[in-house]
Amino acid sequence: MTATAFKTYRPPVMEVSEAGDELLEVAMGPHHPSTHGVFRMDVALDGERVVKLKPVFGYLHRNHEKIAEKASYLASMPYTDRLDYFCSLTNNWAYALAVEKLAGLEVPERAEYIRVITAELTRIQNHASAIGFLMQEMGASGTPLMYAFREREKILDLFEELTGSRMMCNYMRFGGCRVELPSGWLEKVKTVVSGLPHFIDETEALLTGNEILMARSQGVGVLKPDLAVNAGVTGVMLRCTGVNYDIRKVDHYGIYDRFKFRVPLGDHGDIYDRYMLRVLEMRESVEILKQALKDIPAGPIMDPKSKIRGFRPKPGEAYGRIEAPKGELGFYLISDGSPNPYRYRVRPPSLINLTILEDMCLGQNVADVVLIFGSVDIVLGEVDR
Amino acid sequence: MIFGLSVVFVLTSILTVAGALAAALLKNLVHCALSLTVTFAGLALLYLQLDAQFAGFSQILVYIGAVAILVVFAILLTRGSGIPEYRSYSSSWLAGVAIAAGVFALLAWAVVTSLPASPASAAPQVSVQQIGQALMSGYVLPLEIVAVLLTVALIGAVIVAMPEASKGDAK
Amino acid sequence: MSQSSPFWTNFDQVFVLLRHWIESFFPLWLQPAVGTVLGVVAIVAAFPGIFALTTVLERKGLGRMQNRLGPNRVGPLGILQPVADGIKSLTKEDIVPLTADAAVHFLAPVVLVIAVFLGFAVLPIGRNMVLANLDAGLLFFFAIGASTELSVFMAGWSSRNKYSLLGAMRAVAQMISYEVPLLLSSVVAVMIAGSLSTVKIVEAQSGFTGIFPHWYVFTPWGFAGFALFVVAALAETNRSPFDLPEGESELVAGYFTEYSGFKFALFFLGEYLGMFSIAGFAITLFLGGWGAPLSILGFVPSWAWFFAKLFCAIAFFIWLRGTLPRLRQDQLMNFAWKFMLPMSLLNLLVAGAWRFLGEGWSRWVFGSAVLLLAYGLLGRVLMRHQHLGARSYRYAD
Amino acid sequence: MLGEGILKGLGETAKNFAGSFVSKERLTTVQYPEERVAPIENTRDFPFLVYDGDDKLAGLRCVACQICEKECPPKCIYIVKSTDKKPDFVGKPQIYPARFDIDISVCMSCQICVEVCPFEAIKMDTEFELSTTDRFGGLLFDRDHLAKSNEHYHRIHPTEAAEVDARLAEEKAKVEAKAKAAAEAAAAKAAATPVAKPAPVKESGA
Repeated sequence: MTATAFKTYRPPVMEVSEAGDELLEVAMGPHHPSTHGVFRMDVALDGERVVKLKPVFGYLHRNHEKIAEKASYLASMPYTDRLDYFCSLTNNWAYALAVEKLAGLEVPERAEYIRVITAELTRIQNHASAIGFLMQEMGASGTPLMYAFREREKILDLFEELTGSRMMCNYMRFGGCRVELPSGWLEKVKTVVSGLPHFIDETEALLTGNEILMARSQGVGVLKPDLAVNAGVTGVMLRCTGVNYDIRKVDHYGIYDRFKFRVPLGDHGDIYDRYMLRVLEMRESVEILKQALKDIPAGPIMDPKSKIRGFRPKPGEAYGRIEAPKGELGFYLISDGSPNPYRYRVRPPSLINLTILEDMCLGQNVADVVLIFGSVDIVLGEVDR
Repeated sequence: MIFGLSVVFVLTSILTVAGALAAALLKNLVHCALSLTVTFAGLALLYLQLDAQFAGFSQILVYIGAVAILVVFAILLTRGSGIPEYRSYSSSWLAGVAIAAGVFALLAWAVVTSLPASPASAAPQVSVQQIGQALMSGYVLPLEIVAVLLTVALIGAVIVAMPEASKGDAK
Repeated sequence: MSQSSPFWTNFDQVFVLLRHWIESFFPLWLQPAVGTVLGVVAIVAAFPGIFALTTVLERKGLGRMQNRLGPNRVGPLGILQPVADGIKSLTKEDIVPLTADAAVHFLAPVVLVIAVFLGFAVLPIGRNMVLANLDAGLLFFFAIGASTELSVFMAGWSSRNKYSLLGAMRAVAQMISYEVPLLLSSVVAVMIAGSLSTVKIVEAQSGFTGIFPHWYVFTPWGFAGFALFVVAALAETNRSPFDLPEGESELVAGYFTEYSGFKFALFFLGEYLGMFSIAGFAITLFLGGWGAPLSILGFVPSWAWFFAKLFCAIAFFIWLRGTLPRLRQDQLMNFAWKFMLPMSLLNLLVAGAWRFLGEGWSRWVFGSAVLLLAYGLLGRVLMRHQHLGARSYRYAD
Repeated sequence: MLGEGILKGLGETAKNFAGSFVSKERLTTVQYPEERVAPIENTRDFPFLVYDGDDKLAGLRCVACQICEKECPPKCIYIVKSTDKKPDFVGKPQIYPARFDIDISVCMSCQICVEVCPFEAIKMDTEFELSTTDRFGGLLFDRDHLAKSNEHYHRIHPTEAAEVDARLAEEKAKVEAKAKAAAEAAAAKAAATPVAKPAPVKESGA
């Protein structure tokens, strides 16, 4: 395109809407400041309103599932940290659960308690960060995000003390956990957990009653229950529409039956509900943590039958799923008796929750597209795998 | 003092005339609108020189603040901001010049005949207070009529824009 | 005037005396010109200095609000950060997009900064320290304020980039719709002070009853006017809850997307100076300009009070920026036309009633009752109409 | 009342603003190069080879069994076996790695190699300031760069190092006990048979 031709350059116009006026095509991303990682949305605007939205992802595809087919079961475990890099411990647990179902291993009591404690800590720091990022998109210049990160740092320090790394924990093994709790770790968890309600109250005081937040989020990006169920949406997005489906209660995996906790449900399915549900779920997680910390037994943390090397589960298939902070995270494994799986499939809640992004954004304002996308709370590592 | 006029007056009048000419002759519509704004600014300066502070400031407020933006928005919304392809000189330019000269002559005649015989006495010192008093006492009727006129225009504009908006929501 | 002793008056008038002393060196016919030049130099030096300081204060204040330190690497406590930012913006390459309209692209920041600097001409910084004591000073300020929209439009249109065009259209629409409540809420002070001249308005508020000053903000219509004026000022200068045009999360950087290097710094300067001038006028109209907050504190010089109040206003702006999320474009417009406008019209009514009800408590009760009632009703109707409100959540059984 | 929630939010940030001057809880910044957070014991960054005593090669525990090379998920370990042998900590002659490279630009510090190593030869270091200007050679650590003393291991992971040493000592004791038992049996056998013709040797204990 020569300089002169470039001078009469007019922005590409996708097509004319029925109203006859030209649609303004705007590509948001992949380097748009608000997308959570590399993700592009081709949005067609009629004035300020969204007429068409095409999500484009795959920029972060790392071929995780094919690599898993060529690697041993254990070698895939550190890669599961990189799926939803905000919640590595719940990813590990889901994969370990699937392999335990496949190979028929039992997990000792103490390991089950450790899994619940680490999973609930992960849930809290994930929800806190999700709310922080949502407010960042709304323009609150990072204050809620910084409060969330202040708490998240405490939790990540606990993870570093236990597993050796803050975000890439690689802690669960088939049949239990890798390392015994370091001395004094449980006391530190107790102090952090006792500080959490104060943080949640602070976030609520800062945000829940805020009229601008209400104006920007109530009635925006509404998701209908039937669409949510048909699209396979899970997690907070589904419970916001009033559908009572929490895998901790449905599947009774791990030892969640021993703990008394409630599942909050929303009625409107809009962004405000997603924000409030994340806050209420954080409070429930604190309750679970208190109960788990109170009666964690002593004992082994690893099933003696499980082998580190040369692990060859008997041929068969298994699907292990847990209630990850982002939704139902599942691992489907087919074993043919050899040390590496025949098929290794991850059910990514972020990707499936994202399929209905266009339905939520149609007719909304372009400023809200970024908010709706932020309220879904996705991580590109899990979407693209 | 250049041939009997103060330097500042000459400068502002040159600015105003240049702005007006540019507004007429430039090809790009938005450039014309911006040079029109320069003319408004020149006019405001002329008012201020004549010590009519209120007139000068309201000129800035009304014309530069509102009318200029209105003109520019109108140009943008009617997709006129592109560079026009057609030649800007229409064939019958001769008739144009003739009409312009006629109008100019009429205006010049009106200005010259209205000049007072003796040089004007010092301009009366008018304070904003007196303008307010006059508006509220002598000219209250015209003020109310203008107010009603503006409201009617406002409501008319909203109604004209209404179908477009309502159809949009109907989707 | 409690500070009768010459020392205090001299200290208070130190700048005025300084000016007269310098003027004395020049021939008589040149002195007024020298006086204004000195005034202009003072303003052009002082307010960009405050701008530099504000950039640091803003980043440090936001940091402190977010449990972290602000910049503290450049110079002690990060004080030299603006010097670093200034050098950075000066040395950065000034990229002009190929398709941009060069002339208008260049003129936009220039027009903005000129318009904003003109606004300072009528701002009374201290006792008889105002650059131009115009009879219609306030009208001049609003007239000049209205022309900043043009420069925003020029910037947005000339960069030929659809993001900046969208940003510019939004910014201009926002500024126009908030101009109306801004003017109407300031008319209240003009009605009671009886003059458009900023100096007279400040003098009208300079009396004291007991130790409390006669500031307009301590009257029902004054407080409502001040609140409306501040909210409209926030929107006028695209700050905190209304900083939509450069909403980073939506339109990258709004109308100054295509600007870099010094032109971008000029826009930045223009925005902050706009913030100072409008904060200065809020102080002049409602917070008693350079008046002392308590009669016993009269000894402190007048210009010190003005700058103290200015820094409080800046702190308030930063405080809002650190806390509040951003409003959407249509909500912003609704808020202007459906809440701010009716409230300011009502405020005019209350101010009128205040003037004619005469002394006594009746006008206080009437004023505050009407305003509180209107505020409550309008607020509820606005929230109910968009069915916003607190929600209760149920738990699965 | 409109604006009530906003005021509450403003109060919250004001509290944090004021708090940051008062309580450490409200000011979490650590000035990194000057101040440092207390090192956490279990931290793992990049692997290193452990050697006993003071000679890097002689005390090296690694016997180049290449289990870690096979098990490493991103395959960032490269081992070349040596031709000759050297005695290990129990005195048994073992092969040692002539070349042991880890490309730390590939390594994701997942410590699977530590888990699968039967000889406690490779452990995770806590050194993280490894940025270099040289993009290729700079991040490829060879055996000498990787080998670090057991004291270093004790310094960074005290409890874990203690357990490992205990296990090794106990293993060493077991081997010596067995060797001593074998030696006594051999001595007893030698003492018992010099009179008669040496019967065909059918030791059960070897």
